[in-house]
Amino acid sequence: MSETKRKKGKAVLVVGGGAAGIRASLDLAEMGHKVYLCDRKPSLGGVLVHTDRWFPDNHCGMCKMLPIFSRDDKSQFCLRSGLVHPNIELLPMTEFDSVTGEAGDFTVTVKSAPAGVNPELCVGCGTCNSVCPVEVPDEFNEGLSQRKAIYLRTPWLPSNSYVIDWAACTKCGECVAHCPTKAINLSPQGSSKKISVGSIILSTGIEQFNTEAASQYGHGRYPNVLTSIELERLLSQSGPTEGVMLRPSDKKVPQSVAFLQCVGSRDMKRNYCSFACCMYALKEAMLIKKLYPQVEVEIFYMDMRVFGKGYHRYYEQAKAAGIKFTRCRVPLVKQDFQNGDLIITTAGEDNSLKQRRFNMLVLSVGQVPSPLFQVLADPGGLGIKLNQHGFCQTGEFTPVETSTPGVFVCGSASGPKNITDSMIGASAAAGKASHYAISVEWPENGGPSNGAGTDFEIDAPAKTAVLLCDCGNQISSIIDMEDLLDASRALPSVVYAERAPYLCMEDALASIRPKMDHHGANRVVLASCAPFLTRRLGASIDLDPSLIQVVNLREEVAWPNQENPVAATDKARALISMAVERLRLQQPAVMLHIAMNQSALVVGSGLAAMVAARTISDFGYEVHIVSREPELGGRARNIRTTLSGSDVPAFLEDLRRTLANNPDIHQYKGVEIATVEGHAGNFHVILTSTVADPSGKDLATSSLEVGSIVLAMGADELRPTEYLYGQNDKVITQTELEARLNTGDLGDVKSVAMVQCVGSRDEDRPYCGRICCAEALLNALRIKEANPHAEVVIFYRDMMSYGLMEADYKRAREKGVLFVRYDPERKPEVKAEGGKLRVTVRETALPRNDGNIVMEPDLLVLSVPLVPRDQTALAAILGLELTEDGFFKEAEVKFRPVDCVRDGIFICGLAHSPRGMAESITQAQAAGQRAASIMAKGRLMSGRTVSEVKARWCAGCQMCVDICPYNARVMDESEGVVMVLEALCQGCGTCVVSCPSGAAGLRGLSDKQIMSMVDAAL
Amino acid sequence: MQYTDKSGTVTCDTKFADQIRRAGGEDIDRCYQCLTCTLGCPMAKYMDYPPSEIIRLVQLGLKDRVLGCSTIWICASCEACVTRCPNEVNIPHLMDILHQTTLREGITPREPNVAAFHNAFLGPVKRFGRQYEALMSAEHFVRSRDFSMKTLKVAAALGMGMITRGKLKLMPPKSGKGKAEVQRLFNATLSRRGDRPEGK
Amino acid sequence: MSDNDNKEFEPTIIGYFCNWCTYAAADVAGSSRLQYPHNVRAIRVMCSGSVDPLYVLRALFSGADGVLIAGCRPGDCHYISGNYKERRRILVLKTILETLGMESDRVWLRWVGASESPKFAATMNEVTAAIKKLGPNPIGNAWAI
Amino acid sequence: MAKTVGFSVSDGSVTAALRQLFKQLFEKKLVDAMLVPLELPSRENVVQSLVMRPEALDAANPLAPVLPVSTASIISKITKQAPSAQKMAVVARPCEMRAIIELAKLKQVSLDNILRISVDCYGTYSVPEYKEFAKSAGVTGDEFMKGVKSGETDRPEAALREACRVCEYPYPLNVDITIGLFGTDFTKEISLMANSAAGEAVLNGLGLAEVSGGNRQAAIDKLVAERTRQRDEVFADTLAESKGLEKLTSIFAPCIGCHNCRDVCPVCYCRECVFDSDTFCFEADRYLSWASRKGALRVPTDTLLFHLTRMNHMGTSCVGCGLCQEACPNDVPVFRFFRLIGAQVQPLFEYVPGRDIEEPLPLTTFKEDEFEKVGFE
Repeated sequence: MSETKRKKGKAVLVVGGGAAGIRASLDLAEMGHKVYLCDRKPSLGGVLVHTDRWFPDNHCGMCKMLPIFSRDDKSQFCLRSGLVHPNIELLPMTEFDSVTGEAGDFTVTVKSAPAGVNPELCVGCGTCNSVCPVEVPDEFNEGLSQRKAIYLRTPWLPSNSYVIDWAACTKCGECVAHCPTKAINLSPQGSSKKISVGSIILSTGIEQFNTEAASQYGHGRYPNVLTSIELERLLSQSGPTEGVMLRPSDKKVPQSVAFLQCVGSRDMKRNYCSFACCMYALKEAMLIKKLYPQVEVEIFYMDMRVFGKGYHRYYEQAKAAGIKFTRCRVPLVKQDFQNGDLIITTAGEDNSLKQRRFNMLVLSVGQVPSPLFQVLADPGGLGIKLNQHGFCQTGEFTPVETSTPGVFVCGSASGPKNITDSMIGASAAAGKASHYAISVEWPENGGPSNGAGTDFEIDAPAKTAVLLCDCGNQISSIIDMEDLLDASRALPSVVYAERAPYLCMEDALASIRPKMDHHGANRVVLASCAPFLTRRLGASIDLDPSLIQVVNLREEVAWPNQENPVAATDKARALISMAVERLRLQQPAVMLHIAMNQSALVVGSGLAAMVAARTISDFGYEVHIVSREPELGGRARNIRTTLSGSDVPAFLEDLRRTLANNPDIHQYKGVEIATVEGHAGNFHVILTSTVADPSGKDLATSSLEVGSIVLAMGADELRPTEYLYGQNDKVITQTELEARLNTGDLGDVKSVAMVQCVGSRDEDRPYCGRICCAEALLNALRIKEANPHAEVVIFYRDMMSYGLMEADYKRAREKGVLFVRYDPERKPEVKAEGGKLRVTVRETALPRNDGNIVMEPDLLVLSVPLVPRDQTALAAILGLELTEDGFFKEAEVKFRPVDCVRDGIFICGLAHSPRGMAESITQAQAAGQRAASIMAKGRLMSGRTVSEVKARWCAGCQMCVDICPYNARVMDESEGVVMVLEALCQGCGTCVVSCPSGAAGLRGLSDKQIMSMVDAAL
Repeated sequence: MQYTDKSGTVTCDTKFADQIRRAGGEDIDRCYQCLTCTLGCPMAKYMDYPPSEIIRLVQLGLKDRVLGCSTIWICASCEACVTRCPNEVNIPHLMDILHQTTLREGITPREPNVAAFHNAFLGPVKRFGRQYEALMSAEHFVRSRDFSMKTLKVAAALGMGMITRGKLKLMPPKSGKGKAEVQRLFNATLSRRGDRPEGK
Repeated sequence: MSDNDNKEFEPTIIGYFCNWCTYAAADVAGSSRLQYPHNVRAIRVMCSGSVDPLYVLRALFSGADGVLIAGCRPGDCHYISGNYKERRRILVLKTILETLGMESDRVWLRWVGASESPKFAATMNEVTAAIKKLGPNPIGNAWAI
Repeated sequence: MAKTVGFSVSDGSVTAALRQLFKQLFEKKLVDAMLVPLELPSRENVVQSLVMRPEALDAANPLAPVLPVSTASIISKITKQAPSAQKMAVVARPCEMRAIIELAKLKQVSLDNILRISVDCYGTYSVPEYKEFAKSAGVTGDEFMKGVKSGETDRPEAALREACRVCEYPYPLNVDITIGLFGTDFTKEISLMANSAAGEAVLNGLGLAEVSGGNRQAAIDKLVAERTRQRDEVFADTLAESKGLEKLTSIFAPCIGCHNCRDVCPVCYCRECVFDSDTFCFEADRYLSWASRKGALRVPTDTLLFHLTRMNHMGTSCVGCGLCQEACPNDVPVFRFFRLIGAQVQPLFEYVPGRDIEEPLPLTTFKEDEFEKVGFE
């Protein structure tokens, strides 16, 4: 549909505030859209806030989702503490109710649960919590600890006020009586409101499998049987045991822990794989091993699904760390009632039965569709179609689109996913949803910035106001406020100091600026509570945020020192004095920007490149597609259909036509990139021809100026060196088999053997090809379809039929494809004898016999991985790094999977890692969205705290250039000094430390400010 | 396809596998060899092939091994396996099919005593519409061909105990109203065996 | 503070806390009402990697009894690798102080993640106790250096 | 790449031989210019000079045992703005060469068109000491070498600068051409060793016969062992005299904050020092507040802080040339501390300053799994 015809609403609604919902909201907000983000729960973050670290690198990194550009108006703190974005309106405890209208013009009714605590009045003092007499299991800790009926959902106070659990609340009224700000109402009304949006994104996530349906494992009956999320809480410092792994029955550290995989998945009722459990079990096992090296950890599994980027390496690390792996599905769990140990029967080498005893057992529970989907599927609701498993139905080529126009889906709502794939889907969905909503206009100064018009004159002497908040008596009952007032008044540059019972209340806030003006103050210290909380307050004072300093008297001083008021007062004095000193040397911020070239470069010729190009051009930007190949299409040209039966040639043709007919899309074939200079917003690219004869018309001889770059180069199928490939014409690869199936010249094939993991998951290529199992399933099914009596045997190591592909694995088995697992230590043997191939493979399912299956197949099909082309040169040109396996490295494996470390460059498809077609399309859409997103504003704004160079001092050593993780520092060769690209600078300050002279500085937190604060502290 | 091990090389009999599938064992193909059945089987330690291996033997068409194994006779049909099988493969049913196939093909059961009991059990049921324990015992005695004094003594002692406690009725059951239905069932089942192997 | 000589020595410790992780943990520690010593005066910096050894030395020379730099766990740095780089710098600084016999134990580097408020409180206890044991920083009163 | 050729010495004068060698480089158009130590007409000092006419090389005295200024500082001055298109040979001692590499990493030196020629170094005297030495000597380089017998040292050693007496890198690391004296009878023949393609090209251009390395390594090992022993003695003395705040304060007490040590340091490359910056400009009240806290305040302030900061900044790159100590007007043993600190911090990163241009400066890089005890999890 063309841009002009499409109806556009005022905003986008995102339903579900887990990782995917946050990502989608941020992406939309960064494109200038107003976003409503609703979640049933009182706080955001979904399952993420229950966990601290994630595979495959065991690191946290939620904060890396936050916008890189114009970051000042957004959260600049741990996302667990909440999400702040001027374009995002959060609707906590709010559910989707009903909808009318159509794409571009929806009216959605959302229903908010009765809010017993008014967030405008709640100051988070916790008095209510301390007086509440009701104790119930705390869901944040998965019921492993208790909480009150009025409580904080997560320990990260700043993001949320207290909430009431109505099911537990006895309405005794204690909290109401004690609430100092009268914020509590025990008989509130739920509310509903209508919001007008152009499009809707469903990021409702999934539910954890209810273990009651798998009672044989004893969860709920046996205290030492935990779910994986419960274990997360036991391993978390914010959990019930403060991160000490104590088993529930006797609060001792278990010496042996077993993981049981596939609980609640891969069965007849849930005929899908839960996607993430193998990896999270590995991660949890690794965490245990790291914390308690002596603890025995064993994982009982059926197939280790280590299909993602870097996953196989992680698996190998786990093995090296001493984690044991046993292949079997444990039928039931018994408890030793004497000591709470768990007894399970497991398989020995020869399928013999072995009784095993473990101190603790962890169930890797699956993901199940949210019951909410049924509401959404209701014809009176959104009417979206669900698939056979109960997830939102999507198409192979439309992976983030539901059956209802204008309604998009991301995260696990369309099938189980991990963080990486949720992030990718979220950006893709945001891109699609964006077309149905208008953009909030970007003001001249680059964004809604507070007090920008009323900044004080630079170099005006500092005149500081110090405002002290009593916080009812939370602060003033500990700290001697009068003493503090006197001390504050005596500080240099302070023009007045006063206290308020509640600084955060509307009237107090409103009076700040007029009073400052009255006293001639041009800077203010707010001594109150956590800076993350006070941010909200700062935003309502009409003042440049650089000139506001927050002192956290409550969380940092009063609360941790309840027994020591004298010391607390001392500390408070020091902190205020430090803040005053910092402000005294603070200048109003100067926001700088770089202009953005609103066109993009897409490198590559395959499906991912084409989709990325179309995605970007859908936003109205010019796109240059550059590839070494003579034509577009890449590997997809050889694909006719997929496991879901999609018509690939038709899709490809449509794509090709769209690209060719769009005058804003320029194709450069047979060329490659010679140099890339510049930075996000302004890349200067020079192309050279790869063809010997430069007379061809298509050859580019000129250079390109682009704002962003998408890397979507393909990969090639490995040419195997094993199993007589190339020596015997009966030995072919899956791609070659597919070609024969497509042309129908397969011949009278009666027997086909397939070998998985040929040239992958080994020492040379320690990664999983990810799509080879799918290819094998597809081709096996196609052979069976053509000839049901054909013998098809797949020799595999672990079937990587992750996610919804499990159903295809089952389908293949049902069609009579025989699956025989082989041990990598005893690979299949292949010989050519008298015109026949002879394949001998040990039959692992009959271990005691130690026998072999011997086949003389008409075809031996090798499942080989895709191997990246040598991108070393291009990576060097782009200033990017490759992984050990030769794929491009992303900025962050989980939370920024399509961004590169160098801003303005994005990756998708096989340049990133092997991926299936729908996955590549999603990722290309995501990369396209991200690339378009940074261009949307026409310029990139800096933050307030950015680094700077005193040119006269700079010796040009470029240590800062080497050390800057954002390429925000570049050498100005003509001047011989380094300069800062303020818009790229994230203000981390590492450059300042790397500079031995005083040439590098951080505007907003200079050496001098810090050293003066130190003096003030003493 | 062939299967080869210490005891020789066998050509896989795909027809046998298909025969078992047609006889009601088509669900075996759903098996992904997770070993749940085997690990939860109370009889597994007495079996020469645990249940999961029986499935694989059938899939591979290793007819002689399947029909000649003791497992199929040792299975107690307790249904622990099918209850827990993620793929809901009905292993007890598979065992039944394999019993019938063995007997029909005239193969000497690996556990003749169990096979004898199997037939001794069904005989009175077919005749009376319900079990007649005394006849069953006698028939089993005859069929099992174990006439040693030791067995006789044990059987006599057990039989007497049961008779005195009224657990073993000596008189045949009265022909009740269910008899006709049971016989119809038997007949119907036997007549449905149209798919029996060629030549049998 | 009271000048009473009999009173237990209360050190003053300068804390350089990373905004993303350690400061978040400090907040949660407070709102969880964890009680910990008051001796650390925190300066919230964007990244532990922005703490110049000079800031540490300046604090010690101006009379701080100890300095604690705390940031994200290795690998968790919001700015990708600031903490790894800081680790090398502080290692160099501590080696220099150690070599010269200048009580390198007054300089602390710790990783405290956003969900590690108990560790935050424990670190406060640990560092305060250790610096108390060391006694007042002699540099603080040395006028001739 | 390792090619060794022999260069014969006539009349027993190695200095004359080197002058001849340098002239040949010009004659065979292997270089266009040469930075080489020339003896001043007064004979009181030998200083780096930029030679473009070969006849000037009659004053060349590369073995004269004196090091007034590090060549690294000079090369930085010459090449930083823009390297020359002409080929320039630089003749300097190993410590200077290592400093050049450090400065190249810091982009303060351009190695483009530079041919690095270094000599095996038996050490140097201080400038005043040299002046005395030169009074009685003929050609100082030869005179000095007379006291050196195949790696044995007698007379010159005691008077050498401390830095030289404790130097474990008397042989060049990673230069284009090494003029090998160790293990040779340099009154008859010296060896020229190429350590790079550029060096080899030059040696090829000279058309000299290849020779074996001789017993150079044994001579080096012996000398290094002796110097390491002396170094450890100096370290022990230094620590005994200075360990602990009180002793340290008294050792640094003579420091007047002149910053000469910084100015002569070849690797202290800042255009302006942070200690001269705004960061160290304070209001009077700040001084008074410090004074009030401590009771009194020595001014100029921060003298020890200055040295500690320099150790932080330059400790990993210190090549141990010792010029800092030479420059101190009040004999603060600055060099001893820098060598001591260098010997502690450089091995942490397995870093040898000046060893290899490809090795990144330790503080610009990191490994994920290292030093886990610092800031343990």
